Amino acid sequence: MLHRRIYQFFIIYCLGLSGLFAFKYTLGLSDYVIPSPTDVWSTAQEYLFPFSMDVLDTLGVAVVGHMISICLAAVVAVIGGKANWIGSFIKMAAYNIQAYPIVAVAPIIFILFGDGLTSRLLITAMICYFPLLLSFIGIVSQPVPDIEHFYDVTGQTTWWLPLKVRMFENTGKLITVISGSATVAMVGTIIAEFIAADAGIGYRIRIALYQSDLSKILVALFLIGICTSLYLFALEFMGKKIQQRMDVQ
Amino acid sequence: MLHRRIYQFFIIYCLGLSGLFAFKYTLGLSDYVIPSPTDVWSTAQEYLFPFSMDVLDTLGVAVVGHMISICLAAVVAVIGGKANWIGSFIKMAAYNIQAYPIVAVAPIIFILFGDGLTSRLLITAMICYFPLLLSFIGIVSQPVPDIEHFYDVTGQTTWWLPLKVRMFENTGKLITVISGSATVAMVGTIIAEFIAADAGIGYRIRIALYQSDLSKILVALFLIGICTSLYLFALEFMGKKIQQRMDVQ
Amino acid sequence: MVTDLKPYSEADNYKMHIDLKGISFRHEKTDTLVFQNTDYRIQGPGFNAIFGPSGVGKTTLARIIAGETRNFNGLVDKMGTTRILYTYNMERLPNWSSLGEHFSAVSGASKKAYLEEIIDIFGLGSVINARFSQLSLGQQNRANLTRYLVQDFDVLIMDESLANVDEATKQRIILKIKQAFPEKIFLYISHNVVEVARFCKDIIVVRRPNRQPQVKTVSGFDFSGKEEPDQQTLEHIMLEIMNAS
Amino acid sequence: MVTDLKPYSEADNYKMHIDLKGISFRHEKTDTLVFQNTDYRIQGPGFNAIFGPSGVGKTTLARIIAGETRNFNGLVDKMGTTRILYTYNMERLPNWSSLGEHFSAVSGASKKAYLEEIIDIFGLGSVINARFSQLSLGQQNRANLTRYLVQDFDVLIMDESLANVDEATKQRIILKIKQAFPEKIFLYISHNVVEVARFCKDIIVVRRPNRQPQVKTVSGFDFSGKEEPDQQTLEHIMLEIMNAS
Amino acid sequence: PSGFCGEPLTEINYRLKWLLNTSAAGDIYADRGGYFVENGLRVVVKSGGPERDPIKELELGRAHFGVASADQVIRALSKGAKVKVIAQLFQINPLQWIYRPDEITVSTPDDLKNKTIGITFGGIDENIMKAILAKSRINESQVHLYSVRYDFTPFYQGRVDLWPIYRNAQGPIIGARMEKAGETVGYFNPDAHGIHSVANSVITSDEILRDQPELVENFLSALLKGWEMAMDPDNAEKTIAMIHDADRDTPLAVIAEQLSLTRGFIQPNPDIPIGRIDVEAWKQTEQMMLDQGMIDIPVHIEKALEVR
Ligand SMILES: Nc1ncnc2c1ncn2[C@@H]1O[C@H](COP(=O)(O)OP(=O)(O)OP(=O)(O)O)[C@@H](O)[C@H]1O
Ligand SMILES: Nc1ncnc2c1ncn2[C@@H]1O[C@H](COP(=O)(O)OP(=O)(O)OP(=O)(O)O)[C@@H](O)[C@H]1O
Ligand SMILES: [Mg+2]
Ligand SMILES: [Mg+2]
Repeated sequence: MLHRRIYQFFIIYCLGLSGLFAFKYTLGLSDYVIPSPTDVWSTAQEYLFPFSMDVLDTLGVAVVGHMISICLAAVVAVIGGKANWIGSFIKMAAYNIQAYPIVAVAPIIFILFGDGLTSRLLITAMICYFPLLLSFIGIVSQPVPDIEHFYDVTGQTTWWLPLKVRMFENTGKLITVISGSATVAMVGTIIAEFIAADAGIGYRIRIALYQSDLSKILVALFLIGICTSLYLFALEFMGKKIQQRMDVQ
Repeated sequence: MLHRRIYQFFIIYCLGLSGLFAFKYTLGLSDYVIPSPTDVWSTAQEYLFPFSMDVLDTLGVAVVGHMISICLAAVVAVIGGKANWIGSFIKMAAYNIQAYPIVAVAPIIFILFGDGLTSRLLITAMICYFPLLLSFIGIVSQPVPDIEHFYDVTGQTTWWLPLKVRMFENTGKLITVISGSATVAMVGTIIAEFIAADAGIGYRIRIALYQSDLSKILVALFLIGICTSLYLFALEFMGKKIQQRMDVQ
Repeated sequence: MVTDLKPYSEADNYKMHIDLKGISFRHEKTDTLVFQNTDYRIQGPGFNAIFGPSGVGKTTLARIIAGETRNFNGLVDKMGTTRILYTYNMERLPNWSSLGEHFSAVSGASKKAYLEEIIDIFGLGSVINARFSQLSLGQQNRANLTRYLVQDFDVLIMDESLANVDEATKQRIILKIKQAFPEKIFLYISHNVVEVARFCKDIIVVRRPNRQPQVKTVSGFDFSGKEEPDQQTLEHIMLEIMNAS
Repeated sequence: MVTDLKPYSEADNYKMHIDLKGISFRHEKTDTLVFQNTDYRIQGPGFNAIFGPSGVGKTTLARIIAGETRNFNGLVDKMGTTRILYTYNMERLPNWSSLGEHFSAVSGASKKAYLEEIIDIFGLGSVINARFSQLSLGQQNRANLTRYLVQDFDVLIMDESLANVDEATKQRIILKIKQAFPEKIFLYISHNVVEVARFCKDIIVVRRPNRQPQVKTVSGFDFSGKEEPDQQTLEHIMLEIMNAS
Repeated sequence: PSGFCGEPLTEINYRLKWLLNTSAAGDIYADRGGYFVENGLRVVVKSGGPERDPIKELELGRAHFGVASADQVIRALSKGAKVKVIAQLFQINPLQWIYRPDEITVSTPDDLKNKTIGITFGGIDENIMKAILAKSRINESQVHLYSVRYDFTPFYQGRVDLWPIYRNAQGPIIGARMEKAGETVGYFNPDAHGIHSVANSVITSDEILRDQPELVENFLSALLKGWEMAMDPDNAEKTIAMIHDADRDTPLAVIAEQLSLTRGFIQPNPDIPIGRIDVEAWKQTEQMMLDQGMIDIPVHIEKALEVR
């Protein structure tokens, strides 16, 4: 499985790269517009290791941000899934905040939280939590009457129980969404770094962008891809284990 | 309902603004860090109308981008939901592309597609389709055996049928996710404009950032919020109608 | 023994009962008329049946009585029967714990001993550690009913709750219920006329809305494990039920 | 008339049959042993029953025969019975079209006239424009069975497919099926011993895995609408079934 | 001019380095003043940004002319791009560092020691600052370099002492805002300390220059005329109105101030013709980049300069 993930990623990456090179050579573009294979290769040799460190750094933040996002989305979905005023208010707030581009909100975040790890995590979480939230709200607001009926009529329903039932019935979907959102966590972290940090692969990308250095960007994308695939795989693996255990018991 | 949406938004916005002002005055921050209420007010008077036009412009692109995203996500989910190699490959590709921050991919997009509407739409769609994709894949890959059994055993299953069944069984979730992703479409468009356009509210935000003008950003956020709320409301309203019709027939 | 409306005296009003007064109900979306100005009184404790052809409105009636359907016309008047529970055979137990854990979680401490007895009589002992999804259909039926029996209720409506259980087990279960809850009202929905005639006190026969009265009562044998009903009495009751419906 | 294994001659081998040879099955997760080295032959066309207490393994057996459960030990040998359909009472029709539309969509043009007859006999005419979710439980049962009957099959296994239908309707349905498909094999799973004794040709009684043979056959009355069974014969068959299980 | 003889005007794309604002005063003027049309050209002036690279667009044939800074041109040349510089708009690079004279004094590069200095890593300001440090023999460990980004918060909050801004475009806005809050504002100008790094210049591709010299001539003469008119103080009001029309987010008063500052960068003294290519400054820029390892081998920038 892991092995398949990785070689599929290689295929995708190579396809993309070949496409770019094909574009370059059919139009006879200079190395400045699209770098030559040798250029990319030498950049790779030089930067693969330092960039790997940066990607790992980024991954670390992404993992924490991902966890925060999951909790955040769960809490918002639980409150926002309620049919009352507060619920719709929270949902409204959560949706609205999402509509604001992070670049516009970033200055406010920096004013309020400084520009340390907190802000980076916050930005990551803000970007990552929304796809989760959407699915969570979808799941949490759809009743499972055949299971919930008993609790409703016997007065044993707590605020938590319907949520538990609905989440449990949709474990497969939840796992898909949670592990899938790993990629959003990664991209969120990179954007946070792009905006604010002086470390991590997002920061490297920004420099490469200013220097119009597509080779470096390509190397960075390669590493991001591998790293994300690994993280994704790890989560899906865990998800599968959880599901198996739930079925067995 | 619409009325509630709007006043809830007002409350949220005012809360945010008050928080910011409270922060300003307790810490005694000067007007250039956080603008004074009068400053925001006069900026609002001056820019509310022109910015409104820009937001509407943005909304137009967002709506188209949103439609594209929905189609894109549906197609990828349908193919990526298959258990075969191609399916897992497509899913892998879709996930990986998502992991690349748009800022890093944007230069490549501009090289390939120029900087017209195509690129803007593409960026919007790339940002918006993923939350949809995650939910779609979750839904599409979870069988509904009690309905699908008949088609399976009588050999009447087409590739399309299980998808139809699963989507139909999860209409509520789908509508939640599709209407909710309106906000992502909006933010995607704004980011595309931020990077590439000469018009739209994203472009205004870029200028405001360049001029370090938080007042303008606050006015822009206000308009974005209202506009997104309206779009969201429109979609949820349509969704409700669709669901009602489906139940009645 | 067929009566159009079960007669009752003024004094009866102070005993536990459920009065349906002028009930009319129509499914909004399909415009199916199910009840038209129906009156009925369910009287006193006992194991009663709701009987009638498929699609006639038994489930609808049960849900009206239980208060789960509200958009009907007319009045449901309850006396000494405030806690009405409705259970149906499609219900599922959450799959996150075993039957045993689930039963303990939903029943008060005072019902522990009693719970164990039920589990035994219901034949669920061998699957007490299984999850709901690992049960056979009849086991699922029984598991669902079990947890309702350890709740507080005055009236329990069992909508085909034992439809997928074999007859021997079913008899054991019904007799146990009758013995354990002599002071409660049960409304047992079933399509098995033999069973209904044999075990039930009153058989509430529901008929198509164009027939008046729409609900009739036939008295059943009300077998409670002591004297076996003789074949003829049973057949007579069954005939009455058939004629009524 | 109880036989441990239905005896069959060499010639029988060329008629339609399903042979189960040394079937053993155990639910992996719960480790429940359901079948232990079970042999059985289902012979020729006819309306047969699978009978036995709840949880004994009827559904499991049916799914093994239909090929829906594969991880068993032993062999299922089919002769002239390649198309085996299994239907169970929890199945649902998609809710996006009315019953009528759904029936037309899933049945070949050649079955149109026949379909209409079934709908009529099944008493679904009045709800033909309703969606599945708007049906009563028994109506849902019948709607599900209807669409299976208009498929091509050699064997149809009905797992409690009529469990929530009233007896009058059920009789109409069973007699219709027997009359319309004399050359097919039906395996009818039901908990109603009267019904099984009355309508079925062979009653396959499934017993606990510790009893050998695990599957026994009792011959039923096989009523097909002509001569009514007399009470005594029926009672005798029912007794045999009870003794066997 | 052909435009008046009924011939179709060919569409010419002109990609700016940054958004339409006062730094593009002449470009806007040439466009809206009709000078391009007079020369028979239909020019589309397109705003830019870091994600949209005019040099790449030239090569892809999506633009015919563009504005880029020297570091961009040199970097592109080092990677084989075929571009030519046909005019240099800014004679002095408007990139400066803003600071608060009340709190620190920065009159000589030596004063930078122990200060926290904002630079955009990868940007030209990194280049310039490092050149200053190198020239003044200040070790990089003697200053704190701080990575800047879109927003000014770290400077506003006093965590960074000097922050890079475009003096003519951002200065009047941010300076004014700080002054309004009662603070003084100072600017550290690298050019005053001998670092001549070239900013906005007009470029085209080798191919266009070779094959369509008359197009280049027509374009450039119209453009430079636009710049001359825009820089003429007598035309100020008209220029300001035109800029405001393209850049509605900047108030007229601010544009006026920006414009007067811009004049000093475009034409520091009347002897210098607008658009002059300052070969020495280009060479210095190349040397700076070589020294800092931003290019590997010399590109001999003078060869790419079309000095008229
Ligand atoms: N949700 C619904 N919407 C519309 N019509 C409905 C709905 N549910 C039931 N009906 C109709 O109302 C009538 C009564 O249904 P009900 O479920 O009460 O019957 P029932 O007596 O319980 O039948 P069964 O024995 O089959 O369970 C039926 O004709 C059915 O078609
Ligand atoms: N998914 C499962 N996992 C584990 N054990 C199971 C599973 N399904 C059924 N069993 C067990 O296997 C045994 C046989 O089940 P099966 O469903 O075949 O019974 P059945 O004869 O059809 O009963 P019923 O009449 O109640 O439907 C039961 O004891 C049941 O607990
Ligand atoms: Mg019912
Ligand atoms: Mg079964």
